[in-house]
Amino acid sequence: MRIGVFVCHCGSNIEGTVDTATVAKASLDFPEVVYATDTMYACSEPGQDGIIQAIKDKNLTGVVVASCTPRMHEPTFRRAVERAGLNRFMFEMANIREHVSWIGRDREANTNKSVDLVRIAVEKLRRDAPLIPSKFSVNKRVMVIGGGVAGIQAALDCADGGLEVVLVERESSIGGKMAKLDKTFPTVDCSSCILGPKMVDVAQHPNITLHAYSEVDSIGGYVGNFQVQVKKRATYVDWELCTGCGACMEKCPSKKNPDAFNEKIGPCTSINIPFPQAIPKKAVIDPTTCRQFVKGKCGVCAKVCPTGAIKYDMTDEIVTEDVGAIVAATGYDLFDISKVTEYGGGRYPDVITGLQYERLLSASGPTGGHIKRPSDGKEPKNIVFIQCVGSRDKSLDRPYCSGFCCMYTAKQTILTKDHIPDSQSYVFYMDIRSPGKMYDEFTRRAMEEYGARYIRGRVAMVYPKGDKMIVRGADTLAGTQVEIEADLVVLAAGAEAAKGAPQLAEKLRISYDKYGFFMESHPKLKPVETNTAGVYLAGSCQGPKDIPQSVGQGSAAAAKVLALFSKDMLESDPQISRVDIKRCVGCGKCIMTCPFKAIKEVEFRGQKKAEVIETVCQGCGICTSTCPQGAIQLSHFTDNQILAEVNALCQS
Amino acid sequence: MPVLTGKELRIVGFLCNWCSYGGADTAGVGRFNQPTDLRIIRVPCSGRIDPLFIAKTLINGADGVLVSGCHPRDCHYAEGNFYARRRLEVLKRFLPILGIDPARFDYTWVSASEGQRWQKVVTVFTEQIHALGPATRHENVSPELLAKVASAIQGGNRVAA
Amino acid sequence: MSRLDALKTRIKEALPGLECVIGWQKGYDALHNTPLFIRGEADVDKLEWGALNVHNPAVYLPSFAGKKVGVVVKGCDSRSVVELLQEKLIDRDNVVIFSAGCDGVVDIAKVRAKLAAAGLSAGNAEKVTVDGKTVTVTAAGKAVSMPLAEVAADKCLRCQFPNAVLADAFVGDPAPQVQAAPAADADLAALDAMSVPERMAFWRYHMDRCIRCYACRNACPMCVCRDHCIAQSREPHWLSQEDSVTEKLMFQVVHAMHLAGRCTECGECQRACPMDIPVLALKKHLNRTIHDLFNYQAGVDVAAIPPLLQFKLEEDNIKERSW
Amino acid sequence: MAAVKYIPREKLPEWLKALAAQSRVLVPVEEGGSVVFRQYDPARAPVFGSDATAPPKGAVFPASQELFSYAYGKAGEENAPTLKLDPKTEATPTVVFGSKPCGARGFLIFDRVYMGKKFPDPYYIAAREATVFVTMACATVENTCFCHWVGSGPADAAGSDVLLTPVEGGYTVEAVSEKGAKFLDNPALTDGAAKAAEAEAVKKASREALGEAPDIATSPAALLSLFDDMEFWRDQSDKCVSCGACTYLCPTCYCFSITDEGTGTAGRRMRSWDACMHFQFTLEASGHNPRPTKAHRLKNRVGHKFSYYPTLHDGLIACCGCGRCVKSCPVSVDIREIVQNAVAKAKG
Repeated sequence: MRIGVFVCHCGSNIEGTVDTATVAKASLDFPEVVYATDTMYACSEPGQDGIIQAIKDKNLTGVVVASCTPRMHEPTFRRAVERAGLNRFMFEMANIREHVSWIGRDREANTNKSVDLVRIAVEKLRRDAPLIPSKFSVNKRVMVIGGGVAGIQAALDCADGGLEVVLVERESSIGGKMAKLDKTFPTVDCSSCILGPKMVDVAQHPNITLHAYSEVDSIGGYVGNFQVQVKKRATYVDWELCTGCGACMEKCPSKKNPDAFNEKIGPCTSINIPFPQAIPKKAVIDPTTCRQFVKGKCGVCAKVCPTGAIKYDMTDEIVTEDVGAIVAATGYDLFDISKVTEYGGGRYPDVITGLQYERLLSASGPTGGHIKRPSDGKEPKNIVFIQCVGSRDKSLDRPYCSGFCCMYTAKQTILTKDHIPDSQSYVFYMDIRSPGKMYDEFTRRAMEEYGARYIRGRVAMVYPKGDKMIVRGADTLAGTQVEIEADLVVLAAGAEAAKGAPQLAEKLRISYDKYGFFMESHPKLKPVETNTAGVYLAGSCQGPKDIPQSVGQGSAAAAKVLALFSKDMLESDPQISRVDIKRCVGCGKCIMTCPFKAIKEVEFRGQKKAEVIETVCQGCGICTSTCPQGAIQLSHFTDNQILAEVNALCQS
Repeated sequence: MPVLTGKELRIVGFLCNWCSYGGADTAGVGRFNQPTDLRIIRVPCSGRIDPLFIAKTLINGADGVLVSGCHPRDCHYAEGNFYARRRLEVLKRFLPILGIDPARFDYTWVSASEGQRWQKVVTVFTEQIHALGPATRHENVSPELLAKVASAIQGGNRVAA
Repeated sequence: MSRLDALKTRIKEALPGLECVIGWQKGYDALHNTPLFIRGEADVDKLEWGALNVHNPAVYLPSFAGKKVGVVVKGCDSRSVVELLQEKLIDRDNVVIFSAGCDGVVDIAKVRAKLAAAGLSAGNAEKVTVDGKTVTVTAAGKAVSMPLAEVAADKCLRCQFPNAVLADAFVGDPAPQVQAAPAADADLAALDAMSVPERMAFWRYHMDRCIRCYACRNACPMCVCRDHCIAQSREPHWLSQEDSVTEKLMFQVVHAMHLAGRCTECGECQRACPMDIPVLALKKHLNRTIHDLFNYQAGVDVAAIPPLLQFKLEEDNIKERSW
Repeated sequence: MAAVKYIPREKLPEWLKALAAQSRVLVPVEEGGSVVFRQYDPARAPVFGSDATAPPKGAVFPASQELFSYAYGKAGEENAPTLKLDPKTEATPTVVFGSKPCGARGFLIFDRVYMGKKFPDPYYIAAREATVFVTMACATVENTCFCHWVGSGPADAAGSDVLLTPVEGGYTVEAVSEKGAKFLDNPALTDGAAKAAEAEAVKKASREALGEAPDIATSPAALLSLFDDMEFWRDQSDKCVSCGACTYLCPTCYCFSITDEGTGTAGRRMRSWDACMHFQFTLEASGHNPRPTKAHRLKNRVGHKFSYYPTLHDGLIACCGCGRCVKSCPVSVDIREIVQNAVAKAKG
């Protein structure tokens, strides 16, 4: 082999604390290194050209670049060596920026460590073999998981782009959190007026198949060829027959159930259509409250249903959808306000969440759009809003900012004044976060035009006194204690990961952070990609987002899917495991431990052997560390390569 | 010049690409200062780390080995770190019988976002290894200790006899 | 009918359908039995059953892949058969297991030491009788009696399975259960009592005389890589050809780790070692760890999954370090 | 030859110390239940009574030996590779003290291979010439001893330089080579004429204890005739587990393999014992193996010792009858039995 080593200055990022010229010079002592140089910016066009030129001039057959993390520029340099005629896997990187120059100022130690990292890269490269990807076909269907505004946008954009879309929604209607909102900031236009048409588009789009009241059960396969098992939960209503007329809801004798759509501040019937604009507008029976299920007799809905759609014996059904890509848009859930015991959420009926307040404001809500407090139905006059309940609070393990609460609280104070002109709103806040277009102006209007009184400080406690709620807190700007007699307390409950998000992430084989939000591939440069090829993110499942951000991500994820599907064939990553059939004894331990079922047993001249299914193998290497005789080796991370790295570091 | 004599000890890290290698990158991006001893070998998954790599590294004279993967349930390959956890724990408990201080090996989980955690892990582990000092190789056991052990065994053909 | 005669009867019945039946016969001197491969009826009468059947015949089974063979086993040997079945290295339909209750086997090295203490050489053994609980060896014309408990293999002193865990033809009365004697784990206790550096010196002392014959590996019924063992192929290059203590010890570590969760402690590795290196201690230590961590013991359940080939989302006994 | 000398048992350390002052002295000592040859240490009493577990083969032919070290470098503008070799043929003067006759005799088999005219082996020759064998005749024999089958005996001096014979209170000492004669010049050694008769009696008694040897003179032809009888070899090898104990402990097995062990740009070329019982011994690069089964391999081992080698080397059997292969075999494969079976089978 003829190896070239290129040691990057990265401007002063590396050169500042690493003597790159010395590293290059030392690299020349390594086996098979015939050329070594330092370079200003290896990734720049002249930098890449320099590598390509050296490959040609010096007849290099392998290249080591010592620069930043391979997680950043490995693909860049692989393409560069490929342009020079080498196989792109005849390339290794030494990470002397993130792992060296940026974590210490000791130039001598950094230089020495950089030499070591180049040494192991060279030893690994010496044992690299050219790898050639194989091609496989793509199933140009996409699944969108979650029918909130982000999922709707992604589904519509993909469908408009000509793709078949399967939209899976856990609830009986799409719409998500946005469907529950009364108005939206900063324009104060009607939420259902702007979302409704999009929901109808979903229903009517010929390319979209909607599985509502359904969940993803399991996911197999890989980019281009996923197999998703979708569990369609039993609705006990045949949706083919249901017309959404609502006759059943009128007659249902079980009327006092907490209405999930109304955030449990209003009642609903056991057979229910959550809201008038629901898509699909179909009824669902809740078997935990339905008298037919609970007591074994009733059958009223079955009697009144004009189409005979009621099916008490319905069971869950699994359908398999084959798709080539998946967009996760599972949104968020609200922080449980009862965890902040000093505010009394969950104990006092007049301490509610912001989303519950939205339902009180909404014309389709339980109060018909009249603000009536839950305890006694009276119209509140003094309303206290408390910000950051379950956000920016380390003691609750919720250190992050939920982002949109400042804005919706401002909106709610404005709407309150509109509904009850003689009302007074108070807002306890930590900081006002309003960095969007027209956002800060909007909060100003709430204060200046609508007279909302903003008090900077935390609330210490909320307790009842007669029919009032006493809110006691600090005004840190005035440096005083404040006590307000409130008729209603609205808590800006923070956003948290949707229930079941980690479990879905595990099925999708994507990462999630410690709060359950899904991890994007790169926080800046790959915000909607994940580390699993063919799986994309949209909306609040990645972190709290407001509506325009969610819509933007929905479209971005759709664009990624469309770009992926612009090719008829995909290339598989050739960094997969391979079986040396001579050494394999057919014990099947690799088959047992492979998480992807990517290894199968085959007969070879009458003997059992293992065989890797190329397109299924993901390249984790569990099989390689399981096989005792080293018969199955993960390409590019072979035992020999790792041992060579170890030996390079531990020379006796 | 593998290690800076007197300043550094030989510490080898095996990090999974998706979480911990990224976490170490995040620590770098955040300029979280760390000791310079550690040399990182990148592997796709902690499940790729045959415990024998660690045994080999320590028997061959490394002063410390640090393994880090994705947090349990967060493996890019779904299950790799679950296998790793079992195998690495078994190895950790096996080392002392070979005459290798188990404190020379640790394994942990660091996600790609946990730059600060990585800084802490590297710092604490490096200090731990420096407290232990340079490792002795089996070949270099002192003649006195060898004689002591030999005389305890003399005359028998089994460990205890 | 004695256990031996009963075994012979059953083997004779089954032999026509079998490639061979693996058992034991008398060896080159009175102290040594040796594996027997019964291929014809005349061979059946060579069969021996008793305290000198020290070998584990399960080691031969994988080499008969595809052929139907019989094997005579002691309780401990049957665990190896179970483990081979579990790992699908042999086919249940292709093995017929003969067994009888086992009252323990001798450790020739212990007999050798007893004789040496009496001023005799095991190399002059002329006659051996095992009478209930006593072994009497005559060498150079002098008879030396020794309690079986003092010269039995360590594994017999803590035997949990004096009767086969799996057998097609189990003959005679089952052997009584054994009360575990502390001496059985004296090797581990001694190592436990040492400091970590002393253990390093211990292995340095013992591995120095290893001749790398790999008898430990080849006598091990669970070493299934056999001809492809990385120790000799050196591909992948886990081991070099250097005959240093570290390389020799590294092989023992490879062997032990590959056996983690699979080793039934039959002790063949140590018995086979011509240089008397106490290599079994490594596996016993690992087995203890496996048992502590996963409450698992190899070779008792054909349907079990070895602990390192599976996992739990929440491990019961693995505590994560906090930093 | 010089006259017989005598050394009392308690004077042995004195002689050994004197020898150790000039050369490396290897003596059999107990180590973890085995007896192995180690450098003489006055604190560790040598074990002369029973035969060592491992013979002193490694004194002349180490289990692993560096033939030379190498280092690659680079030169010129183009960094063209350069190679520096550093061979190591010099040998340390050594006395192997207290081996049994069979242990020393083994080297006669080596000598014909490595000291022949065709392919003289400088490493072996240097070590062989630098080594002196002070051998201990056997006063007792074991069940596994069969030196008398192969033209040797418990007091065979072939291959040795000095022969000790245990007698009451000490040892008689005879020089059996010119090299050996120089080693008797030590005040601890006195005239042994008075003990000579007793020594002869010891030798005779141990020879008699071995009994009559069977006639295996036809073994070369017999084994050759069975070359294609794989059923015979299957039956002989059934119980063999294919380990290398017999080979590595054999004083006459001289096969080796060569490997380069390097890290980075430097390394060593190693010569190490190889064992024909291992699959890799004849494994070809293509993956083909002409000796694929243990039956093939055992056939070679026995055939080589009792047929192919004697055919090439004036009838000298490549076995010294020490019996280690029998004694140390984990499953008691008995080469005596196999040879007898072969002779009997060939007779028909």
